[in-house]
Amino acid sequence: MDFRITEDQEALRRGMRDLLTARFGPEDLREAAAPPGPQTPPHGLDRGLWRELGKAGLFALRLPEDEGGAGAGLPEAVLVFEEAGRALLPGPLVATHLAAGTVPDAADGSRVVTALDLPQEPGAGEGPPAAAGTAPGGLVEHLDGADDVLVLGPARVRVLPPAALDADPLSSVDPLTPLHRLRARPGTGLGEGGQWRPGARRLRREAALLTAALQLGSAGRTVELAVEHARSRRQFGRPIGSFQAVQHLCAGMLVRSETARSVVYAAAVSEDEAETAAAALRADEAAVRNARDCLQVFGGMGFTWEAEVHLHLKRAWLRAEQWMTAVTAEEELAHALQRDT
Amino acid sequence: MDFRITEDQEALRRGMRDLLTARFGPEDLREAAAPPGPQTPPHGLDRGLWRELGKAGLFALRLPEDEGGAGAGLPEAVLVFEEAGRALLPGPLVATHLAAGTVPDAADGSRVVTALDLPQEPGAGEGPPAAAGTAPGGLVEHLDGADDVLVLGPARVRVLPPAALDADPLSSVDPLTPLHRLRARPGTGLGEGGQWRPGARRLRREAALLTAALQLGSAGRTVELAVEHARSRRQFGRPIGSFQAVQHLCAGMLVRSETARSVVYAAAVSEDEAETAAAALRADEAAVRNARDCLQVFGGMGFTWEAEVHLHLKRAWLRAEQWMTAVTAEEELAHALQRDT
Amino acid sequence: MRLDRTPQQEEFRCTLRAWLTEALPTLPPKPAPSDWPARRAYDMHWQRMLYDAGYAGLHWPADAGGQGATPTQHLIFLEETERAGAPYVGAGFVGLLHAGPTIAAEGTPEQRRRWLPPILRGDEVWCQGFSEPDAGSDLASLRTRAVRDGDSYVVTGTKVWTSHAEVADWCELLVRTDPEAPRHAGLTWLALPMDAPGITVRPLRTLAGTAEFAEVFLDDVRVPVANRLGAENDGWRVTMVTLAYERGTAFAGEVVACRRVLHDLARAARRNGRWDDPVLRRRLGRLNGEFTALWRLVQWNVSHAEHAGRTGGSSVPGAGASVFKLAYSGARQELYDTAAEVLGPEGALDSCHEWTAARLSSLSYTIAAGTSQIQRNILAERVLGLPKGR
Amino acid sequence: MRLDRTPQQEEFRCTLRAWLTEALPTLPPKPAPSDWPARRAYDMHWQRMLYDAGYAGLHWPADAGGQGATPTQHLIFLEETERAGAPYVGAGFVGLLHAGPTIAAEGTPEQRRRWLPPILRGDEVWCQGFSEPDAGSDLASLRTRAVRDGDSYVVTGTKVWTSHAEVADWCELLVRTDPEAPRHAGLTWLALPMDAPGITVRPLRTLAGTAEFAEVFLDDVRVPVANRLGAENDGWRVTMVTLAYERGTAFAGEVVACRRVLHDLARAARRNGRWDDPVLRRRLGRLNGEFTALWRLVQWNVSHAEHAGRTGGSSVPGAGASVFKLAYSGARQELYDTAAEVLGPEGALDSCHEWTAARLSSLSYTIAAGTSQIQRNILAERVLGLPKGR
Repeated sequence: MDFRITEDQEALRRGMRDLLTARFGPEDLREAAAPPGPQTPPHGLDRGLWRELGKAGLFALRLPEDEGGAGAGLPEAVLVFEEAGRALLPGPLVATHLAAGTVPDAADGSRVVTALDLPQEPGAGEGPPAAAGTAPGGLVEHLDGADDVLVLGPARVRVLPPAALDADPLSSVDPLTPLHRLRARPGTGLGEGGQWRPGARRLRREAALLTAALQLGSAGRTVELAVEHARSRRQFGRPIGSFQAVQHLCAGMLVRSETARSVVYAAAVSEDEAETAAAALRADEAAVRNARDCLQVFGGMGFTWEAEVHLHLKRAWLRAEQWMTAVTAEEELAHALQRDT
Repeated sequence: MDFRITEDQEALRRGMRDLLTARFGPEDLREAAAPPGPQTPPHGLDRGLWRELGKAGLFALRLPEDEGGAGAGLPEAVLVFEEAGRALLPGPLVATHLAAGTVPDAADGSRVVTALDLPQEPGAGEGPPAAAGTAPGGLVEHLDGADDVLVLGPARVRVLPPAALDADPLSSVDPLTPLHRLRARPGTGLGEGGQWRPGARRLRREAALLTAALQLGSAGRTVELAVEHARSRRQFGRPIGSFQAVQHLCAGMLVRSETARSVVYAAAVSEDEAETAAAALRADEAAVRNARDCLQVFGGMGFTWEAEVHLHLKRAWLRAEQWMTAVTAEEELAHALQRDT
Repeated sequence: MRLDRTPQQEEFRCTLRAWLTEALPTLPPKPAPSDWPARRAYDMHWQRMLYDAGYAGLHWPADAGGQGATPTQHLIFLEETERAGAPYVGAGFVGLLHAGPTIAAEGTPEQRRRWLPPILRGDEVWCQGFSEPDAGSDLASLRTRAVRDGDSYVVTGTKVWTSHAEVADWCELLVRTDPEAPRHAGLTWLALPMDAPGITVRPLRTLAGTAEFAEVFLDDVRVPVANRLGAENDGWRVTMVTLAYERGTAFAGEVVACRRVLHDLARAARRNGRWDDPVLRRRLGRLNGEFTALWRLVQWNVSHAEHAGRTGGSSVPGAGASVFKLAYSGARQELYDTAAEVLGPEGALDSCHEWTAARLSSLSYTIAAGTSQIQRNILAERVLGLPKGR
Repeated sequence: MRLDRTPQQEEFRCTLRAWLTEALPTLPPKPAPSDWPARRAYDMHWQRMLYDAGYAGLHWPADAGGQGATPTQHLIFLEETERAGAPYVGAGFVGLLHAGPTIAAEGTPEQRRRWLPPILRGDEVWCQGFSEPDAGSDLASLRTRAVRDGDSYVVTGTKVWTSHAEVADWCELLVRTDPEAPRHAGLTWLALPMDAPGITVRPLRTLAGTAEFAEVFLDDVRVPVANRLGAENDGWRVTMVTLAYERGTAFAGEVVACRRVLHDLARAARRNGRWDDPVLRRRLGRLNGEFTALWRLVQWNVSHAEHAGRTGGSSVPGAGASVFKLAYSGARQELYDTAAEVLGPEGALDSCHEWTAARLSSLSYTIAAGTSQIQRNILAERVLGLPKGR
């Protein structure tokens, strides 16, 4: 057992951080998020950046070397996704990464792939997918900006063009993640043809884990933001970070991000179902609650649109609803208590 | 509207506080609780004190004046029960108070009445009461020390001698509140005869409210204890109460006790079902969580048997399981959201 | 302990309710949230209707042009207007609830004549210039300077978190007139006309995407000495006099509104089937208990404020106000987090849904008007008497 | 990032497991919790078995008589012994985990020869005399005085929260030798023989009703100067050297035990039907996620401690230890609160039920060995680099 980040992994992580610092730093994030408001349509994806991410291996990372990948594993993917989460990089990163072996040109960042999580796989000729309605699977991010949609049924998976989805845009709470809602209308064609392939279960688990890595990155970043602010902001003649009330908020944030980190990394190594559920649960909670506590530390200063903090909270809300939600994770973890001893 | 304690009510409350300070102050409480341990049988009730309580009107308070009572209402009862909770007075206070109009000599404290809360009223000749098993109603406090048992079915009520209950003692977590557990055995005779009378629903609501008043008193007392300790205990060269971490624990305790107070008093005036549920819920939470926070403020000093704090926590745990539990209260309050608008 | 209303209170409620039934349908349509001039016009129209009906300045003393109503009547007013769906005080907030009462308490007869009637009639809008970028929780550290020059003060500095600055006629301004004096001792209260040269207003977008606040930049702005309330360097006391004029009714209307939202949540949950999830249902029940308690706490605080008013005291005890604010701000956030559960992702992630917008704006409740951390300090030190933290 | 075991680690585990399978059935029956001499005898018997099998002082350096095992091996040891239901370290706690390593690090050859072997063999029991009634979180304010008199120190004062004092042979004692020096500078570490005249031990009942701790009154107790570890007035450093010798394995066995309790809770809930309540079931699921994370955090900390040990560092970073202790103490309390829900009132209110007893004792976890408040201070100031509070 040596549960530490190796030097190679650290180099990979640092490479991604350097790339993102140069190409999508806090200033870029703020600029991308402005102008705001429900009236303004959210920005499209930066295709140039997407290709750079592809070149840096964000999507191809786990492909075999003879397919242009790095032959890396989930732990490496988790580390680079953590960096993406830290920078609050927008886009269907998880879906494109998962599609890299399936969709031509996804691996190098030439194509953007989003995903649809279907709780029920429609049989050929059947009615609408059950996703439409109230299930989280009814939402698709970046549909307008994507070239393909990876559709995950409970067991099988297929790829569709975005136009095949009958969906309405909604005004996403996250200004950098446009959302579409599937319409409940028959004959959308999702179930037609024979292009369904197996492997959805593994992909869904990996999607949950990589989303947890994004959340972990955000949770760690909001600790940094809170600490920076608490060090520099002065009230009552001293830095607010010298007040125990603020110190203890920050300490609680650190506890959340560090416990989440241990289980997110471990799930990447173990690839265990229940451990992935634990990773999703802890990382979602760390991201959401850290962003809220960070807002509290910032006080009025964090309540403006220009501050980075609210973007973390909104993205954290959104990611928490993607793939494995808290209810599913808790039930899975309860179920696991009966299984093994 | 004048939602304040009147002068008469204040005088009543003060009378009860003075009586309890003289007859059951912190020293008496500590002495009553020692010696401890699961091996030692809990103390019996102090019959002399019980009669004094009767003389002071704790049980007869709401009886008409021509029946030896004070003709007072629930608000007055709530105030004196709050004092009893503050002193952590042991005994089946609620049951004896509720039985005062029914059981001869209960009103003046000559007889001690405990209660059994039956979720299902047994029909004559039927099997054992459903209380036995896992329901909270299966527990009876102070059975050995009581002269009578007030049995509450869902709608009807009757009085039985303690010997009629087939019950085993258990080692109560609260050293001052011995408990018996009903045995699930047929032929206990609880349903026999025709002595069932109506009125259980009102009694059960009043029991929940008076129990909430006891909890409120305890919650207020643990605020006092925590504040006293935080003022006098010094570490790092200053009172620990000057540390924000301790200050904010105490502030949170005050918020709990004061919000609980408003709804406990209001439920005494309105006699509303849902408001009583809110009172039970808030008061139980205030008592339990305040006792725990008080323990935290006391640190190691509160972890000894001699300290009063743990007795509040244990009593709060016990009272939280009596009459209206959190599940029932929450479901009742959810139900009320559909009812009125 | 009485929760029933006196005959006078009941009559007040009936008359008000009857008037609301007649008056509300005559209101023009609600303006767009981003159209500030239209919002001002709408809010002032409503204020004028209240004025004409005799409800303007309900809680103001009669000698200031108000109705001298008791806190209980004010509570009934807030309850009834909220239940009837009447407009909120909106752009009239600072004038009616803060600047006005301050002027009524501390102004000269001339100042009262000049400023109070237009507030009551809905003719003039006030905003508040207290907070600064570096003076938030620590208001007394504010640095906006005012230098006496003949009959004027020359004011330079930056104010922030100023609501309605774009459409205000006046700003109640707290400035530093003596930089040498101890923090609280060198401040002065001025009425700043918002059309004075040297004022720049920059709207601030909040995290909810709306422009609720503004920064106000003051560059050598001349304010007549006659616009000063109270003595020079006595501004802290002047301001606190009114902040202490709290009758327990702050947020009372909002609690009524939250309780209505809870019923709406239960209805929505039953419609979409989520009601059958005991985790969510019990969470709603728990919230119902919490808001029931908060509503009773409002009544408790108001009754005590009313009694204190009758007997010469002037304020609800600090305990009541801080306990309520702490509990309410947390409960409101929990309410809209629960709303997100009821809605499910499709609603919770839709920023156009009113509950999602409310969820975002609820985040300010543990920050604005004294953070929860400051409230806990107040409770610990001023109410519980714990030794002062260092 | 590797979670699998090396062949050597796997072999260590297999050998240990095989030994445990044979050894455990030979243990005598467990003594009654209140019979301290019997508990000492039982714990020392087990320690002697470990010694004979070559597992005593597993994590001690080889030159101190230990096995020089890596932190990972120590973790495997804790995991396996817990899984097999082996006894805890019990009365050997202070000797094996604190006093022993301190003596190994700071003692003279003679001191090491005198005190270390009896600890490893289970011949002598140590207790700890650090805390005092007025020196809890603020240990450096301790006031027990030691005055040099010839070849002895004469010690007077009161120690509290001393486990196993009734049955200990030695006490590692922290005393003040220079009352004039700054708080941390005047302290000295002494080995106190518990049979010295002038010692009175008074058992303390905890809120759980058991006598886990004692007060130790010292009245002119003579301790030979030869029993001093390190220099006079250097006791703070001597003590901290060992406290910093944390390899991330503290509470590791308990986490394994908690995870087993979680499975037991699920089983009990299925048996009594409460499993069908989604509120409770999801709470159990959430706890499973929390303890899964905690177990991985243990492995993370141990791996980093092991690496630090290999590369000349000596300690798991403070972040790891404080993060873990904060999260674990809260999770353990939540675990036994949930156990009360699973049991229902009849079990939760029965103090004889092991989960109810564990619920009571769990209350000390946010207090003992550094309160949660102190841990948060450490994280804020030492790990996050926030400015020191005042």
